[in-house]
Amino acid sequence: MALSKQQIAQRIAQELKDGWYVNLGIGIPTLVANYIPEGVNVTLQSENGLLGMGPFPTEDKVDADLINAGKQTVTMLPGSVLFNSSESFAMIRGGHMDLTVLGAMEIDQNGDIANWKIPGKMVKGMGGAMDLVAGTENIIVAMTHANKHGKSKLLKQCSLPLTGRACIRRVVTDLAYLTIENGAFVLRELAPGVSVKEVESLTDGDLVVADDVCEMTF
Amino acid sequence: MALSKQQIAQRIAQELKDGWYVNLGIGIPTLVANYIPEGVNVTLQSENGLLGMGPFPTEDKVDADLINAGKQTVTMLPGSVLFNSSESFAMIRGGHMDLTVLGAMEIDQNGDIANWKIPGKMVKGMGGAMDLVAGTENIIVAMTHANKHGKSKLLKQCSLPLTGRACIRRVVTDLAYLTIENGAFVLRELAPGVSVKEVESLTDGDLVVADDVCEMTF
Amino acid sequence: MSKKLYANAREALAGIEDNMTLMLGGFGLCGIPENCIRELVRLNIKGLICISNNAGVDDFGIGLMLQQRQVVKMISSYVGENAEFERQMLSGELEVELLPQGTLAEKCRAGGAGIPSFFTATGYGTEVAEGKETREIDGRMYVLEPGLTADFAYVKAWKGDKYGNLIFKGTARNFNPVMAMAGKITIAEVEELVEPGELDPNFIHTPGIFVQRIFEGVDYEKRIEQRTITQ
Amino acid sequence: MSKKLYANAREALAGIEDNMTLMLGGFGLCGIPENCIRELVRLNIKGLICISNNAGVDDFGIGLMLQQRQVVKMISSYVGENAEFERQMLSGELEVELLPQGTLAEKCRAGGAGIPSFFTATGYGTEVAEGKETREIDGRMYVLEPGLTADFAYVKAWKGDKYGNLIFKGTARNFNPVMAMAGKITIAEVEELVEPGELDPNFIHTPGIFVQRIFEGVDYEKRIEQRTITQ
Repeated sequence: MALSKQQIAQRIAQELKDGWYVNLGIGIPTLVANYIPEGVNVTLQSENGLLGMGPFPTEDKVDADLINAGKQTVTMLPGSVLFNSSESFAMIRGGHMDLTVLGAMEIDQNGDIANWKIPGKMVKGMGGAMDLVAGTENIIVAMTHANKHGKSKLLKQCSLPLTGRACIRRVVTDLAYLTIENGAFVLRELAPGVSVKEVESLTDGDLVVADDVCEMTF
Repeated sequence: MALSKQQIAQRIAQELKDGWYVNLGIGIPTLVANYIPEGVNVTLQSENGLLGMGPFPTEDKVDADLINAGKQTVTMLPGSVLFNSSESFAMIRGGHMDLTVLGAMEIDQNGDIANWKIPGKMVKGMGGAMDLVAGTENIIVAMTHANKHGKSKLLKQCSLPLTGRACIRRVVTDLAYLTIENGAFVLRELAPGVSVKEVESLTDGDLVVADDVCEMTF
Repeated sequence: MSKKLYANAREALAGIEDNMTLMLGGFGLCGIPENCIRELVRLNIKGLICISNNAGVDDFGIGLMLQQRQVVKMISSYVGENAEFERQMLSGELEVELLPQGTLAEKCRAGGAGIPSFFTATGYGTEVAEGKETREIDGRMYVLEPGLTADFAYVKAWKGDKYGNLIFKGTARNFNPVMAMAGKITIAEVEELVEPGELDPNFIHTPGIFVQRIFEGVDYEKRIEQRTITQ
Repeated sequence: MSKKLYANAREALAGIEDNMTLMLGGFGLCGIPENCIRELVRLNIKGLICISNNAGVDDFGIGLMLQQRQVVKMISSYVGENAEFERQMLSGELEVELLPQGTLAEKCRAGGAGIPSFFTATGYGTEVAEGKETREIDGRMYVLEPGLTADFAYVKAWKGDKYGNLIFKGTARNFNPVMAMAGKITIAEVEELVEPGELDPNFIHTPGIFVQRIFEGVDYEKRIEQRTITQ
């Protein structure tokens, strides 16, 4: 059975390592914060200028001057740091983040990603996404395997305007955990109850099934 | 009679305007701070990271963590600001300083300046001088008209390695106040008791005597 | 230096003219110069190029200026949450230049720091790089981005003194300090004007040299876009 | 993240090897990483390229490393006040690359911020521009300067916590924050180690993300080069 959004986030959370600095995009990536494993301390960055993001505030602690990159009210934790936008992206562009998790409309077997623009539709902008994919070595894409019309989002080549080129190495979808290696998607883990065939049928790009492909554990 | 170092500084101080941000180099320029006119408030920048430099400390206020660009112990004033080296030179390079006063070994009628290196001698380095002459629109050079061998320091073309090109517009020497315009030195003011002839004889570069040349007043 | 101090937005905004380029601090509605925007709306200056990470919402922030069609071009990284903006953009009344958020921030800083252009990997291989110089450096491709300056930069700080020294609060800092650097004339509105010396010199975010005018703002609304609560 | 915390310089400097490139914070002797330098001298690592605004004095700071001929190249803006330095430089034992102070600072920041190179007017038409790309932009000539990084950056802060968050004091800040950004491994020595949360998040100079190791230093000498007094 396909994973829920929560389960996608839960699977990604398993990749977190103690001490990492992590930027979580809007949508499924945000949910990753709810599944950080016991004993693993990660510091969440919000690119509008906060390192060490805490949970949403209680009613009495809401502060209009303290929001995250999704414009949601948040809190700080002991050890948090505030900074300006150029300092924030110095961290990102300079390769100091250990992991970026973000959503995508399309990715392809060359590691390209498209997640900001659909021609003919209202464009809201790329925000910090282009900086994050260009600046972070370690990126995990969180998305559904197919779009709402049932078409694959794992392509030979992205059709939408790109956010970044040759930057994606890992993706967790509702069906599987895949890596991108040597110009192909490599199927590493299957969601419980999902078959290799199902993944193959919904993957438009070249797919290699790893010898040790296995079922995800939670 | 030729001006003393103090008098050169005093003449330069007359050019200061209320509200200006000023960087004073080592040597004669430093003395300018002693002659700031009544009612004129200027903020002194020290490029190692201080805006709003105060006087030298009394014995009990000496702080090893508070020095100026000449590595002298200094103090702060109400409204002072501390910052790092890249922020400091963002101010300078970005053209935010109103005036730089610095010494020179040579200047020429094209506005070039040389003040950091004598070939064959030990080179200490340019420090912040190249940044200051490139970044400040308004520069006053403070120096003696001739070197200790009696040779002019106001040249047709600098012979020493340059600090900056086409950046100097004004110079106050022990003999005169001159501007640099259209490829020539323009004699504007004479030190008390100094003749046009004396300035001419010690100026190697092309010299134009301004119609309204006058004696300096203090 | 006391000449930096102005009584209010009306006095501080003197000199603004049609067709100027403005920078406006803020991220979403957080840390925006509310008083300056209110005055820009009142003055109804037209033909403005606005550099701001976002474009406000329909009835607040830069959205108020869009309603009056004061803006001909926005340079931003994200412009959602604004129906009037969308209408003007799709109809071609409003030109929009979208830039990656970090590139936008760095372009402002560069403009303020006297750096005419810099290379960044961000946006290489995307629409953002179209028409721009690209170059391989140590095996990686980069895009050359020019610095940005503005005729006026409007920033909002928490506290400030008459020398123009500023401190910001929380994530309301965002683009304000880099835009303060990049304004030919930078106007700072502060929630609280304090005496020189009250701000610790070791902890000032924007040194006064970058600020030409300052005033104490009034009636801050500080609207929240996404009020998210832990029960 | 607790793994950032080390007991002393000896433990924190693990991994340093001959022929590495190092950055060392400080301006003159103000804000230099005294404990790290002492340990580098004890280890007697050789063949080092040192990026530091100055080179210490004969018997303190980087001067101690020069005495042992540990340094093959200095990248600095000003290297006076050091007779042994002068001797090695004139004899050709020591290579020296002199850069304008602001260019040096910006090159460190650029290296840390992922900017491979930037244009600056500083040094155009001088020896500093020799062999470098130059370009006219809007009627003015500029020099292209690459960013700098280092295998290790050693910085000295006033206070810090186990996450690596740092604050500096007075003008001892200088190059330390930009070098902290540019080190592949940045080691911070602090006068006082404090608990997380003790440093106000709004007033931290160097966010911990830039610092990989931190320790509380001992026996700070804080030598003064020019003790100038008002009677």
